[in-house]
Amino acid sequence: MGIEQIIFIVLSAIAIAAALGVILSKNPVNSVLCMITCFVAIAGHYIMLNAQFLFVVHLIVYTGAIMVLFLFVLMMMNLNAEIEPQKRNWLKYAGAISGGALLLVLVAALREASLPAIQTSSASDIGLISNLGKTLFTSYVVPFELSSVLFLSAMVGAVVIGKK
Amino acid sequence: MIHLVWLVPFLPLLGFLINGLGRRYLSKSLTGVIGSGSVLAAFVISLLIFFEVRQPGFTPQVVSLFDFISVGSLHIPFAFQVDQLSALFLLIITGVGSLIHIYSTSYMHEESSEGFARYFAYLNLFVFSMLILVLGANYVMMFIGWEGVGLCSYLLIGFWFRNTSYNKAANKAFIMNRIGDLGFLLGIFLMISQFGSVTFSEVFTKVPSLGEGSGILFAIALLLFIGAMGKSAQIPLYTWLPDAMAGPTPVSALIHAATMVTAGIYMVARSNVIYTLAPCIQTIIVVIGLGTALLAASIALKQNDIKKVLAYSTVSQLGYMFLALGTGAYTAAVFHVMTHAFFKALLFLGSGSVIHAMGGEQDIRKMGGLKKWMPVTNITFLIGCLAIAGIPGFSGFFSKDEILASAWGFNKIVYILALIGALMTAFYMFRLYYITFTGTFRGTHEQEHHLHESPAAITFPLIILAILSVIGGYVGLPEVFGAPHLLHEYLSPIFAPSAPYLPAHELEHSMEWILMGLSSGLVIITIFFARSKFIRYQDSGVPNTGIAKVLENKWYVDELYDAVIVKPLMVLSRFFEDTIERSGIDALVNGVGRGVKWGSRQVRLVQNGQVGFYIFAMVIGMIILFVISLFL
Amino acid sequence: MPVQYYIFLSIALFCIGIMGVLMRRNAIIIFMCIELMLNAVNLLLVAFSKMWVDAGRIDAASAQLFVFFVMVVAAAEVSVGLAIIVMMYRNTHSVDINILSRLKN
Amino acid sequence: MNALITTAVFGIVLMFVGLFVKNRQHIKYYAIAGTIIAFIANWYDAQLAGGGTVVLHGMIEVSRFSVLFNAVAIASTFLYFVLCGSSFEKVGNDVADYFALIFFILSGITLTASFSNLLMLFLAIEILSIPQYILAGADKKNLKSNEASLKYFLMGSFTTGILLMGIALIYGATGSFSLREMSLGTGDISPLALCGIILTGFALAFKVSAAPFHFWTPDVYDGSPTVFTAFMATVVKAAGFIAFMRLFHVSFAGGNLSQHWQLIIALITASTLLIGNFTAVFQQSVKRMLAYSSIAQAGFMLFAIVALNETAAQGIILYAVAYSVATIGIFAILLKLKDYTFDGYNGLARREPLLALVNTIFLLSLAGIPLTAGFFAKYFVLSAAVQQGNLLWLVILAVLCAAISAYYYFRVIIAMYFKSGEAETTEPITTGFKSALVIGAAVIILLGVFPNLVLQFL
Amino acid sequence: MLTVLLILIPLITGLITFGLKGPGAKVMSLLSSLATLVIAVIAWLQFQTAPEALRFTESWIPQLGSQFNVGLDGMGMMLCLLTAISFPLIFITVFRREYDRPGAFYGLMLLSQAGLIGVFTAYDALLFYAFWELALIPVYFLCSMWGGERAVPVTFKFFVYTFTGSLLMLVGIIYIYFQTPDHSFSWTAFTTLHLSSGEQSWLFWLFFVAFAIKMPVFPFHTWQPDTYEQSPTPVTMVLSGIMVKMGLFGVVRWLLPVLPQGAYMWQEAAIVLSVIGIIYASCIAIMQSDLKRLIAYSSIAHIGLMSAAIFANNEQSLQGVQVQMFNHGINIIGLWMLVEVIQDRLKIKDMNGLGGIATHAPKLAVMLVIVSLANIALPLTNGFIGEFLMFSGLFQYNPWFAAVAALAIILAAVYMLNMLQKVIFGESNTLTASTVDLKGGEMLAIALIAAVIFVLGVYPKPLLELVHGTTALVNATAWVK
Repeated sequence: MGIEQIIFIVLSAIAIAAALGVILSKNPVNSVLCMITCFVAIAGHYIMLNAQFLFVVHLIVYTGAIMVLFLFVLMMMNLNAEIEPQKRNWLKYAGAISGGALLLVLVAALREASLPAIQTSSASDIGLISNLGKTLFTSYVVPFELSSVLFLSAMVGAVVIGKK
Repeated sequence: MIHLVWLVPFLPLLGFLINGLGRRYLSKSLTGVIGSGSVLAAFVISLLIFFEVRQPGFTPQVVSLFDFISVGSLHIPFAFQVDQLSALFLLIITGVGSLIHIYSTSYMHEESSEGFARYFAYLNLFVFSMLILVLGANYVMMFIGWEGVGLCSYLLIGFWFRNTSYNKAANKAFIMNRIGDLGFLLGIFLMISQFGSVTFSEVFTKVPSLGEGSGILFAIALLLFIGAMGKSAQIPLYTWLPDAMAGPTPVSALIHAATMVTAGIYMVARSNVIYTLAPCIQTIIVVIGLGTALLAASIALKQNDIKKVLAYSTVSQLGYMFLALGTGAYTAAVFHVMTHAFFKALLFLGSGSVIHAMGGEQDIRKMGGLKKWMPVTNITFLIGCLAIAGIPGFSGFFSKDEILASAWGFNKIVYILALIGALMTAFYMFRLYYITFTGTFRGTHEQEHHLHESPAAITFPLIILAILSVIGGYVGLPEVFGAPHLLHEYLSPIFAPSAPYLPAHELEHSMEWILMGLSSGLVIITIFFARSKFIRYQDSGVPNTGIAKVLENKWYVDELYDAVIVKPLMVLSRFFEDTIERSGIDALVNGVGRGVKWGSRQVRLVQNGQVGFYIFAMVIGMIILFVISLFL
Repeated sequence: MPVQYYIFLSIALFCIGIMGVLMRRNAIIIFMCIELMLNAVNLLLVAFSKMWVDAGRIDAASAQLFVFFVMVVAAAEVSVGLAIIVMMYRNTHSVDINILSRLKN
Repeated sequence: MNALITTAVFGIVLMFVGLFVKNRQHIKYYAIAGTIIAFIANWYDAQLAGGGTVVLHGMIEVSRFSVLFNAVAIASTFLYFVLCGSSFEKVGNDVADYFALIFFILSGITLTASFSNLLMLFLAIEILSIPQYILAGADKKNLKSNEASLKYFLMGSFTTGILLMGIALIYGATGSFSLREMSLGTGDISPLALCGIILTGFALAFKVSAAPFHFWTPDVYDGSPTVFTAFMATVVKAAGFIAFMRLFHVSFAGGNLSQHWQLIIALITASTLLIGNFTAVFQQSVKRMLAYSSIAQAGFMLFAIVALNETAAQGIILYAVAYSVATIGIFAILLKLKDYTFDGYNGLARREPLLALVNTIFLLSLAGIPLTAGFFAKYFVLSAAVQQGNLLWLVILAVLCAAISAYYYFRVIIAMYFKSGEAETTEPITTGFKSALVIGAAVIILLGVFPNLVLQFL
Repeated sequence: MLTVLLILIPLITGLITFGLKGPGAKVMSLLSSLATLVIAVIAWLQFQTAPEALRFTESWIPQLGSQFNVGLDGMGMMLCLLTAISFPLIFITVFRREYDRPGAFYGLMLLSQAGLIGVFTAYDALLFYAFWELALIPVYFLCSMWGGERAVPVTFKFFVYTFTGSLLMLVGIIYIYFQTPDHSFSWTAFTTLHLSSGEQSWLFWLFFVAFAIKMPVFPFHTWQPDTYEQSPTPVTMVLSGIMVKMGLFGVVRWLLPVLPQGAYMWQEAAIVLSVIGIIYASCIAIMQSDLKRLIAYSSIAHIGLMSAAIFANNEQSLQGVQVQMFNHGINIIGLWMLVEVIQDRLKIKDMNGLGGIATHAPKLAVMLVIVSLANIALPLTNGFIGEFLMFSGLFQYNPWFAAVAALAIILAAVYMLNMLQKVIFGESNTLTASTVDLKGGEMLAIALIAAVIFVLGVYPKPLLELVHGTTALVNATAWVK
């Protein structure tokens, strides 16, 4: 078992444990914190997969911005206490079971897929900002421009919805 | 002259149209002239045709007017066939018809002018239909007339349409006729599928090829005979005829005695080849004819309505005619049709005269001694009774004797039964005569005051018919008399095709004399018995019991039919409507609609408003679809 | 290292996200779980990207750019989503999704 | 391409119009002008594209089909603005923003017909979804509107996750996002690709509100401000189908690929038809009935995806026109009524005979009666499925459902014509409104007699 | 071109009539229907010499290979004539009646006429289907809007019922369309197509159900009595006089030539259903006391016979059916006219409340008798020829079926005579004593019908010759494929 695999296992374990923490913790703030942990673990995977730029963006956007936003909203609403009314238990179990069933189904389906392996030893520079930037502004310029429309509408929307 | 044969039915049709359409504008006398005149003119033409047909060497001629139905290989022309049989019937129909028309001008005089015109229109329409029936050159033409006469009978029975019971009688007549017609129609279809034609000449030439005793032939013969049973009031379809007496009396005379009811005989005589080749059916005809003759005669014994007696007598006589047909004595049957037309029309008209005089009273128990006031009616009625009873010298004697002779040839038991029927005939006719015309008057004073002999328009036809009733028989003198049997010779071309297949029943002359003497003697004895019983008849007022009650109630046949056919039909219909239609099919159809609505009410509950549940359902759906697509 | 590891990891995270959505009633937590789902996808994409790069595909950068766009969209979605949740909170003083169930049947 | 740019630009323009134009009634004229200009711009695309296609960096591919669909979408939006534009201000104060959002949606719609990369599909769907979440919640004080918005948002983003997972798996199997370049093979399909196809199928089925992913539809359509429901239920829905169809037609239909997913889509179609039609029967509110009817109609449109052939493409375009125009018209009339229940229509034929007549034509079209565009729309999609050969059971199910659908559409007609009542309108009906409706009805009838008028452009 | 005119005149005038107010509408519709009649007669004359000239083909939907292809064969010509004759008669009968919103009423009537003629002339399956529905929609509105108090649900049932049937037929049409080599809807392509017997077998039911509902054949008939009862009488005339012929027409024009083997396979089943229907409906008719329901059930019985005869599919039965289509149309319209008059005068349709009309309204009574007799197929009325040939044809197919079916002629006599007795005979009551006899227009219309009854009853040759071509054609294709 190489070092990569050990790192993979550790990171994965952290990610899954944190993810479970998100859905199981009663206190929403704990959930957020678990979420952040999970994201950090995922960011670790990004490094391992030579996606350096994404690692940075991920940390900044998700952990830095989005999760903070969530936390902020939670704080603003004063929801830090365990005030969430419990779902009826059977629905909770049903949710867990059906999610698990979906997991099983997908795993069963994808178990047999024959795919090229990942060479963890070989490092590529594809994930560097210069490479990505070049592609982004050449062949991906159309979606890039279009995402501005998306942002505009999200902005307008947030304003329309948000203002009193 | 023969090519003008279309005029014969056309003239009454014209009369019908004029009287029918102009019934509001024509005066009664004009109506009467048009009505009677058209039939009289037709009679004259018929007479001319008859003389032409009588010429030796005459061959049947078909006058085709136009194509009625023409489909593929099936051609049904609108054509008239003139031959000995149709010419004879033409004479009977137009002759008796004219007399009855003339009679009616007086008899119906109390009707409003519109009703009067309507009456004559119907009557003319009837004559038209009847002429089509006998003139038609194929079975479809015959069927047209067949249904046409049924319609006219319906219209005339219900002539006084305000009376609901008359209407019911009319309905009954029509529906019973239709039952027969159904058989006739099926017979025609069978003919079409078998021979590809319904034209007499073609059918009759193709029939022998099927061979004697062929099943198809049996079927055709039987089906046609069912038609005849309906129209000619044979068991089991006879009950309409007595009820049909609801119509005006001349109508009873014309339609329900002289002409329409003999259509069945005409048809069987016309199709003689078919019947001769289907001996099994002939036996059935004999049984039914004889049964009808006896049953009706027995009922007539106890009837008190003057017209009902005559009606049952008609049914009974028709039974005799079928008996003759069944034994293969076609000529005898036609002969009896002719003589019966004379004396039965006479009797009916006579009874009409009586009813007229009695102011509408029909119950013979309320009459009596009428000969004092109505000499002409009395005499003519008596002649009619003698004729129908079969007193030697009168027409009925000759025709009935011929029938009895052929019955003897066929089967001795049949003969005996037929003879018993003849005796019953004599008995009830003279019972009727004596109760009505002799003794003392039993009606009200008012009626007595009103009694009078009928006017000339009524008595004239009576006299003519009385004469015919006497002499009408001499066209068919029995062989033993040595004189030629004119009618037999005249009609022989018609029955020639079946002659080879008929078993010969040559009677010994001595045997014939014996039979004739036996029947005459017995009849005369019976008449005297009736005379002793009824000449001084007084209504006892005691209700009949036992067999007499059964007879008075006509063997309860109407009640039987009601219980066996009408009631079950109603129950069935009710079952169809209530159970199958409403709670079955319609409920099912509506149930589908209700089911959709019910389903809708249930399905919409899934949409419970909780987004958590929605997502859950989506996930479940995904899992199911995944499993289906990946692992199935 | 077989790419299956990453596939299973991603699917596991993805399904945990789904479970969260199904199990929780707090709109914000549910939304977070959805973000978790998106991140699982992102991870998978990056893994595939690496896989195809190693297999010699030239345009393999596209997957990483795709992830980038997913993040962009997620950010936009978050802004709108939180606005909606805040709006709901203003009106109902709750973020329980089951509070709002007037529209049904 | 031009349509995309103009609509996006007009979205921005209208944001500013809101700042400078004080009379809010006038804003709609700018919007209407925007649609006209977009239509013309789109027309130039058609000239440009000619018979072939224009490809932009492998991301966008403008073909005759996409231009035609853009034209249909823009024209429907035009009709929508004309008929419903004045009702915007009843929702809230940010009228210009609403128009802007609709233009943004429109730019997303133009993408659905021309994307040639999964990324563009993803973006397109997001561009047309996010503004919808907002429009659904535009009536901020109204709890129903809140609810609609929240439901739509939660379920929509959940589905985005599903869609992305599908895309990721497809990428894993093929190494490309490009519709043309990805090769899913013709023989054995990789399980990755299969799962990907199914998951994207689920996500798109959600967007077109096919069962069992339809749950959002009635609630969102019901809860949203009616004027926006009119848009969401029509043009946007049609765009979802176009995207669905385009993705499956271009990428997933080669060789015998379709046999892997056809059964699933067929099952989805069947359940959509049943649920949509059955549930619509019992509704009391016309608005909610229309929501279910939109599910039912989606069931019919799904036939195009099950069949995926030339006829299906014609059918989906025709369906887009017939369905959009008719539903917009019905919603426009509904907007004028005080009472949204069936009883609210009682006696409309006496008060407003023209409105009733036009409404009847629209309803007949939705029910698929011949000589209305709806008939040919249904006809084409059904015949596409019959052509496929093995789906006859589904077609028969569909026609039986069509018979059920007659029930709830005719309920409206019955209320309008045969019931007595005072169908109260909230505002006087202007001549302009009436004439726009008549034009809509004329389009329906005209296409019902000569469907060729649209199909010839394909 | 004449054929197109036949469709266009009622269509356009119908649309115009919508806009007319007051008496203009009825005058317009009368004129329009007369114009249609004139065109129909001209077309008929042309049909004698050059039937091909009545064919009109124009491209309609090239994508589908569907053409606007209309033309007339013998049967189509006959039914067009029936339609063209019926509508003026109907308009004349109700000329004195004042309908609420006359523009809409008469406009819808004319539209339905256009649809009917379209159905009878279409030689393109898609066009046929379109007209099929076009004829239905106006009738739906007519019945619901001007019908009796239960009209709305009843008519709706009728609508959904027929709509379901026709949709099934549409599936069948589409299926066959894709089997044609060059993807065409034309009648020629359909009839020359060779479908396997398995396909024909199930396709048969798709078509048959549609036609059976329209006719209606037992057990698809339950919409009919209610609809007839609730509809305004002019609409009932259209429904029973002409629209039910659409189903029969459909079988002869489309079902038998296109799916001969299918028809052959299910021939017996179809006939058995029809025969059951004959007896069943006749029995129920006996129990009816409502005039309109009685006629409705009698119509079901008659139609059952026609349906049985069609499926017996031999020369006689087909000839008979076609002739009977015309004659039944005329007769039943006559019957409805008289019922309409009675109902108009006395506001009652329960027979038990009637009676004695003959005393006060002799013309009415005479006409009712005539039409009733024609309805029970008395010889020398037009009803006879058709029934005779149909029974005969059915008899060739199977004597037992014919025998059972023929019981209907007895049952028909039972209920029709019973009706006559209850309605016009007997003593009049206070209500019927006030009956006003037939007047001007009514008398004219009914007299015309009576004239047709007798003329065609005595001389049916023109009619037989007119439809002969169709029969020969159907027979030629029958059982071949």
